[in-house]
Amino acid sequence: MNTIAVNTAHSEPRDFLCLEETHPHNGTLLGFWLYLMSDCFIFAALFACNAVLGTSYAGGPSAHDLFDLPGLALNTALLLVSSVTFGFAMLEMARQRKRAMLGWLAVSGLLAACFVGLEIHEFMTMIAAGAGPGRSAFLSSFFTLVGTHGLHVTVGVIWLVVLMVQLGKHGFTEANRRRLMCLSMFWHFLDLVWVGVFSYVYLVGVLR
Amino acid sequence: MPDRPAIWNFLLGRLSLSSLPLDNMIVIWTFVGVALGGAVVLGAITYYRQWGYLWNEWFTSVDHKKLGVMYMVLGTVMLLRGFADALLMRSQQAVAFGSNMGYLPPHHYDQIFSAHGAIMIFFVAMPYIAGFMNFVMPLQIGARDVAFPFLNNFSFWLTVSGVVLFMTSLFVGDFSHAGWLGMPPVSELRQSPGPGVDYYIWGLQLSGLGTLLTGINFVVTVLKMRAPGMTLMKMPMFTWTTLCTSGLIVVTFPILTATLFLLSLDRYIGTHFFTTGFGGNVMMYVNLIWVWGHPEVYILILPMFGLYSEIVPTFSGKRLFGYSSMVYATASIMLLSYLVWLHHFFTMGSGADVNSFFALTTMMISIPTGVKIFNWLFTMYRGRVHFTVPMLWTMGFLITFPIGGMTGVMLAVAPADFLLHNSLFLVAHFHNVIIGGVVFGVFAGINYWFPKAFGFKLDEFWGKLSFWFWQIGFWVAFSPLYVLGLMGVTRRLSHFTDPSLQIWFIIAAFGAFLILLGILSFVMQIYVSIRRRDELAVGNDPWGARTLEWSTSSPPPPYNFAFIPRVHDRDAWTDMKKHGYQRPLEGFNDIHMPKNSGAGVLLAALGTIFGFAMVWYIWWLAAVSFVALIACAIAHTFNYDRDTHISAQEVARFEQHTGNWEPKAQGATA
Amino acid sequence: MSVKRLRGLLLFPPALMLSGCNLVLLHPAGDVARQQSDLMIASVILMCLIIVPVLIATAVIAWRYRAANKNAEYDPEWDHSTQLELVVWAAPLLIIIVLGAMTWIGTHQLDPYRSLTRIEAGQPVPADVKPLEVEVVSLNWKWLFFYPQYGIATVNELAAPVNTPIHFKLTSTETMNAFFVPSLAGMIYTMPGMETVLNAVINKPGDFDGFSSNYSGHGFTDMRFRFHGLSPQDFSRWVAGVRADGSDLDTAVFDRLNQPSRAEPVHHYARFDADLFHRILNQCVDPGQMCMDKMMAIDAGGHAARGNSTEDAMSGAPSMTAPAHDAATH
Amino acid sequence: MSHPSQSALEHGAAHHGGHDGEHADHGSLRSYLTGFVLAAILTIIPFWLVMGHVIHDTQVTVLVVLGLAAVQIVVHMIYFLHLDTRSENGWNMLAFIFTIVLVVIVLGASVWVMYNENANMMPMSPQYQNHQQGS
Repeated sequence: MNTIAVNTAHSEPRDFLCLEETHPHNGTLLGFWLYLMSDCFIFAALFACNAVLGTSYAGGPSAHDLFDLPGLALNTALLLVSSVTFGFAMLEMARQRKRAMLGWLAVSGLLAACFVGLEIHEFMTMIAAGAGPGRSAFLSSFFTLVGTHGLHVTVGVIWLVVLMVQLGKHGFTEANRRRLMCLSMFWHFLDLVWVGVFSYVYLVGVLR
Repeated sequence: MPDRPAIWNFLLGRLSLSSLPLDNMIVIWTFVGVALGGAVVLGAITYYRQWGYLWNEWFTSVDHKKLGVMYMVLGTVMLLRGFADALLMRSQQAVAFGSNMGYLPPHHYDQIFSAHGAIMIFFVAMPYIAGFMNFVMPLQIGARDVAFPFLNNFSFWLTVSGVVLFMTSLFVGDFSHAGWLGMPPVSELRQSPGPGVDYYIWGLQLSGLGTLLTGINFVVTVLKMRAPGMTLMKMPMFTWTTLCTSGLIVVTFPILTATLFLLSLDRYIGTHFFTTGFGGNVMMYVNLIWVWGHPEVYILILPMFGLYSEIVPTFSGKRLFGYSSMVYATASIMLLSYLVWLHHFFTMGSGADVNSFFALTTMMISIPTGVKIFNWLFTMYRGRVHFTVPMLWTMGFLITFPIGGMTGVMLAVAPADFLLHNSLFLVAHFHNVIIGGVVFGVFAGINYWFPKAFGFKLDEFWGKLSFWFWQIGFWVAFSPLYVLGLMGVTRRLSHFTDPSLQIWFIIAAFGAFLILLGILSFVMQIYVSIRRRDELAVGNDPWGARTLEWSTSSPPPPYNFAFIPRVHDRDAWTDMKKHGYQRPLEGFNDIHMPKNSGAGVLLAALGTIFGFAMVWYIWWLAAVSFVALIACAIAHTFNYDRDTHISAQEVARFEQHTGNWEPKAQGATA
Repeated sequence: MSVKRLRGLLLFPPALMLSGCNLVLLHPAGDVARQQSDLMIASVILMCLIIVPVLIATAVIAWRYRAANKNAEYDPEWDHSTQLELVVWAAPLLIIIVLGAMTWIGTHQLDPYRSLTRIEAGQPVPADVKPLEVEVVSLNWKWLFFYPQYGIATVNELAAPVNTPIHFKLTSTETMNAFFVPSLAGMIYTMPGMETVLNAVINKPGDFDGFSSNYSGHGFTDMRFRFHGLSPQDFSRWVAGVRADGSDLDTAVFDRLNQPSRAEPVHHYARFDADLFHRILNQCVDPGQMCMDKMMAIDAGGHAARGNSTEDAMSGAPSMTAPAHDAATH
Repeated sequence: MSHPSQSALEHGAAHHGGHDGEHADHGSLRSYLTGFVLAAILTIIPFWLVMGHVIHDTQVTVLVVLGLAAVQIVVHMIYFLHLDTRSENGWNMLAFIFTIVLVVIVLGASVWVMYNENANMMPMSPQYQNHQQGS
């Protein structure tokens, strides 16, 4: 096929055709990025609800009455550290060191699991004190927004476990590397949403 | 819960014999009809032993062309359902005057208009545009498939899941009576304790997820898989509008998902987002649903604008006028569509500043839209216009749509909207743009691309008949509604007292009957064309068209292009023809293609069961199907073997005979 | 040929319109509706400046450049003209600028919250005229009207003297409706727990249709009432009539009224509990319920207003179902 | 691969980057640690502001907290998500900007609209009281 094409007129087929087989670029990472962008809008809707309904306590407890800021600080720290440890895992992947990578992944997963555990504990405490999601519009929007984020983290942990099995089985195949990069984006994205949650829902919540 | 042993309540939730609408003769006869028709179809498939063929070649197919065709079939089936609802409403309104209460009691009538709206938007218009984008876009950009072929199949089956839930609601339980947008407080548990709203929510959640995946899929496809040489400004207009529509889907459908999710939380676990007490705020639902709802109508119309932009140049034998204007117009419509949603509730009391801001943004959208109309006219100007069936539909659009646009701007004038909001004038307006823009576009597109999909043209006579019935029927059906709107008649009424209005409703019903003839002519057109397919068979490029999809054979082979095209000009195929392009007959390569997969069908089926279980509060089934869904999804990710290839000999055999690709000869794709 | 037939079709609806039916939105009897209607007509005329030429051009171009006409110019490569594209963008832009300016002004002038400044064109509201106050409640599925200045209330019947500004305050018990008298003024939503406002005036005596124009459930179709525009004398007579034949509207009667019903006949009430509308609006007709305004005052006060400890706030939480005095004791 | 003819050199934008998707930036130890330190600082400050009641004016505190959150989001974007104008030929960045613009529209306009509606209609709002007095 290494013939030279005619420059003057497009009369031969090879001007109009790629005569050798080409492989289109893989779109998984871009596609996953777009999925994350769409997820932003789910959170945008929930944040909007929180902004509008955040002071509708219906005579019930307010954010100031309920929120435990030291606990929140611990939660935030867990998530932030897990973001960094996940980053370390990605660095190990770049160096093709499977065991170290799996180790960092396990640490990240454990931290995230602790985060979810603490959040469930927080929810249970509030519900037990009579401040469940049905108490007021404020609490509905609080539980839904924080719960949706927590659900995402849970999904992330399950995904992480599945991926660790797959990485253990098949190693650094093209597909596995791509999947890990997607999960990494997901992981950091959730940390990013959490910045919005702790700043707006909790910190601004107790101020208003 | 029905009065029965607890075990039954556990097993069946709130489902019981009384959930079946055995007291409603209309529903029973419909059920008998559907059951008999379904039995005949299923029996015929079994008798002719076509199940294996359907499963292997269609249901599990990841081929974008086959998925496109299946979307079109789905849209057409649901068009019949949605139109049956329309006929019921039109005939009820034509007779229900004075002492005659009509034949539909309000609780039934309310379900019908809710179902009509929801079905026409979600399960007619959306499948149709998804079908066009699926079939046409990858061919236009010279790609072999979409970026995520399996997801594409999964999206389709999720849409089917939604359809199944909606159709089930007809015979088991009832449907939502809260309008097509499920507005609280009517859709809250207190006023809709039945399963209707839950059917609505879960049907839309499943199909909405499918639509979102389609959107992501197509954006990536357009951005990543264009043939070499096809820069953004060399993309065909339809591809441009596909990109913009898919982009809009990605940024709006999550909002629908979130809003319906909040409504379902209100209904299932007693939160207070949109309730009247405990600080809930109904206006927030109205606000959020329209944040999705307004871009949605542009999601519907943009691909049609793209489609007209393909048809007009083709049948004018001329390049599209003002291509870059068209691109900028499309992009600005996409952005602006996100800034106008409040015009759906000017009368809710937001105050003059808010209202006038959104009135102005709404009017601004008419500028790029107007530009598009002008550009189509200038494309025809100094052309050679052939009035084929697709072009006829386009002409119908060019005459009808501007009127709808004008009434739309009238509604955007906020003070005028205080008079016209929720009136039959509004109903006439959005039917004017949706029928005149979307439906006409769908038929134009079907007539235009049918020969590409099947290798033969559609019958002209029945096509023209269908066009004229639709065109005349539309005006007869909806002009009276404009008049009634100006007489101050509001929408969604099931009975009238003022006898002077009746004549208008009778005219409108007659118009609906004409449209029915239009739909039947279309069905007839398909039937006749299939019968006469040998006479109507055409070559690869029957219209003298201009874009890449016409450079391959009709129907295209599974791999679309034996060699990926190189693009030098916007009208790539015209450019190739002009330079005496000849199809190569040798030197083929092996081609990698994705494998078919049944996982999409399985996952969507589990999703449907989950939705049904949630609707009827069958908690154990919901839990089981949900866990199964997750487990299957995870199991699916363990399948790394997703590619197959078509050998060079196989490709050569097909290309050298440029005849139709026989399914039996495929081998490699099975 | 097809195009000609299409044009014929286009003339069909206007021809029918001329046949004389009651297009109430085009000649309403109230000044507000009239101004809204004028704006609507002006917008149509403005847009016709561009729509009509486009429709004609469509027909002419389609006919002239039909494939059969070999005399017409054919220029298959002509796809761009900067001047034409400038015109194409500028023409709609100009129209929208004019229309936008009209809309901006109109929207502010005709804001339903704005008190009326005129009774009719060229006739400002006299300084000494006090507007008629009407408090409107949409129930499932009927309309309840309070006339606080006269101490009377009606169901499904509304009356007002001509050329007197009317100040409506509207709310709803459960559903979302829209209060609409097409002859009088544009519609406005009525929503539970919220109060919307409408200012209007009726200029001609007459008997007009009023109804809900936002779907609110099964009885929505019958949610209609008559609106009487009356001369001042007739209005006084009408008020006297209601006083004479009306009964009492107390909490118990209201609770009965609040039960869903369809096609409710007209009721007249000669007396009503003074704070009934306030309690309906604040969703505390039942004495056991805490009024929304009170609850919102507590909410707005934040944590400080509600005592200092979390337990206090939670156990004292009043709710729509919990008796309000419970909250008061804390 | 045959040599491209002159016009074939105008490749689609999507085809410039080679195997762009496969070798995305994984960052470096340095970038993760920088990100971590910055994020930690940007988290500690708002907590300190709110828990320690440092600023008297609540409004100012709210604005500072939100401003710091915005900065931290940018930090995460750069150091953890490695968003730059080169990844995926800039499409990631474009999609992100588009998303941010629309999210701001959705949040901002929703809050604006709902604020106006609540102010006009909810019992107890200042505007409501004005209407009461005005009537």
